[in-house]
Amino acid sequence: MNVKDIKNLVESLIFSADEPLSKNDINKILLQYGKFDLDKILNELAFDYKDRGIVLYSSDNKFYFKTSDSLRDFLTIQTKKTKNLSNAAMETLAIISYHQPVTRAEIEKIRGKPVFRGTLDSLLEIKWIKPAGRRETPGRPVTWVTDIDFLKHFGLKSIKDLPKVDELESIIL
Amino acid sequence: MNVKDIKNLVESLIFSADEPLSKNDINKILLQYGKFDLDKILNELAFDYKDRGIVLYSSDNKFYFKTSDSLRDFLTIQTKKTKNLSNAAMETLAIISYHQPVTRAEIEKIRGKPVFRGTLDSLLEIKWIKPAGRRETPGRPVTWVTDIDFLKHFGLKSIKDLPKVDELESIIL
Amino acid sequence: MQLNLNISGYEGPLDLLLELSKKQKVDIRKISILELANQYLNFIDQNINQIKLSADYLVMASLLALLKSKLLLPEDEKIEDEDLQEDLTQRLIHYAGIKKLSKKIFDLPQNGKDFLTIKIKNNFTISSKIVPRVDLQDLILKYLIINNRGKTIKMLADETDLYSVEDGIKWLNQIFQIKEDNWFALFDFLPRIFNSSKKRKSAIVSLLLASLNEVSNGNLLLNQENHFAKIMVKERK
Repeated sequence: MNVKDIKNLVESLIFSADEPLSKNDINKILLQYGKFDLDKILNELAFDYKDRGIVLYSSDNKFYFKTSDSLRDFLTIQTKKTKNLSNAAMETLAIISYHQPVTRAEIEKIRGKPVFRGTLDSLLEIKWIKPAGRRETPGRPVTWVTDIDFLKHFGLKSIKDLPKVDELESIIL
Repeated sequence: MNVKDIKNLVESLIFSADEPLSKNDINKILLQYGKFDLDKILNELAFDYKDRGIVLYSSDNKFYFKTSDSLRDFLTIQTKKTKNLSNAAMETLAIISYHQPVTRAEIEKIRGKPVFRGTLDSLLEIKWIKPAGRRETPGRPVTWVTDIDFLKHFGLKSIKDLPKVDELESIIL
Repeated sequence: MQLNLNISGYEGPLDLLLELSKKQKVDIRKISILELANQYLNFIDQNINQIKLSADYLVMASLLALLKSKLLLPEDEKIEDEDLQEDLTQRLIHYAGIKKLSKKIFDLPQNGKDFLTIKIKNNFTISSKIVPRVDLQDLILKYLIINNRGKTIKMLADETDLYSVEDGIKWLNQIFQIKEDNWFALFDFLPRIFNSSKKRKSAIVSLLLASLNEVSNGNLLLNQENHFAKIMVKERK
């Protein structure tokens, strides 16, 4: 298999995968055809799509294609589906995304009130958060982190791309 | 909107549509931006993707993107059946993961429904559960626990990382 | 200062404090905790009679009352309590930041609204092994559902001692063996004493449902003059 074919293979894999693919996922498949410089292939692909209607994107270092931001105003007309989350869920999400990994007790401390029943459930249900091990403190509480679907939904490459808020910069939980 | 943008819009529309799009479908959307030569745009797009990993196809005069047929020769990986776990298997798995080690009779008691042998087999087959010794009660029933592939699939370090019910305070009924 | 706040609109004491501090119209870093405490306590005072204030609000109120009393002390005794005030200010600033952040997140372009992720048909498969499409979240939610189902069953099992609609129909039949052709108050025929109020409620519900059932079958007439008036019943001949 030549380099051109491998590039096409990678392209079609990313296009047709059910979930965003990590380099590791892709390399596992390429392995049977030889050794290839996957970084170079991905860079080339990204370049090929740079000015097109769709772009190669990654969240959490997992690759997928999405429609180009430049088309935002035109595509908005076609669709309408948005998530309808409660205020409590939105605040909880903001706390988890900014402080992850974070325990429920810590979320409650920041909000100054108990986390409403079902709030974590609603975020769990849309797969924006997931449990991530336990904190080694008394009670060993579960900690929560955001999941890739959260990044994907907001078109973020990584959690570091989240909007910043001045007030939060200097404060340690 | 210039011709380049229109081409990008058409490209992203075809890519992101749930169903193949007819020229009529596309023209309806383009209409609000002016008059364009859709045939020319589609020809150009088809040309752009001619040698790539994905190709612009049309059948029944409806347009869609598909992975390139030329790649099929390289990939002799077996056809995939994206399988969803049955509800019974999901429930059984959930109970085993939270109550392990647990006997089949105990699973049935928690589910309030019988658990058929085939359900356990399907989980056994994908190595998500395994038998783990016998319970020293009358009949010495086999107990079940989750297997290593289960942890791997769900990205858990240990089964203890699963959140407990009281950590969620669910209101799901 | 006139405060017109509806407590149900606020997601907890910090939210309310934030609103109050906005009314001071100064930088949140420079708000007067003393003034804030006054406003908050005033708010609690005004609302304590009409609304059941949650424990959170009262805890916050007592914390602010404590702060207020300390702040009123002579200068040289204050030093040790600056921590407390500092902590509250920091929490407020932080909470304000989180609220802003949550809004900013949802102002970002969103999948399905501002862009779409692409998934196209393939001619082949990626994995050689059949792996079910189940996420950790699916598993946890499934367990929550099972767990809740268990609770419902248990609750019903505890309450087997209550009356059913069938009981109500039985009573109605007994009543009409005595009474004929007259309107009479439906609930007058219930025993006056029950050993639990739950049991009494279930008796009322079962008798009412039974009589509604008989009305729909064309056997009974029901009449009620006003809201909360006695429900009158008569056999339909």
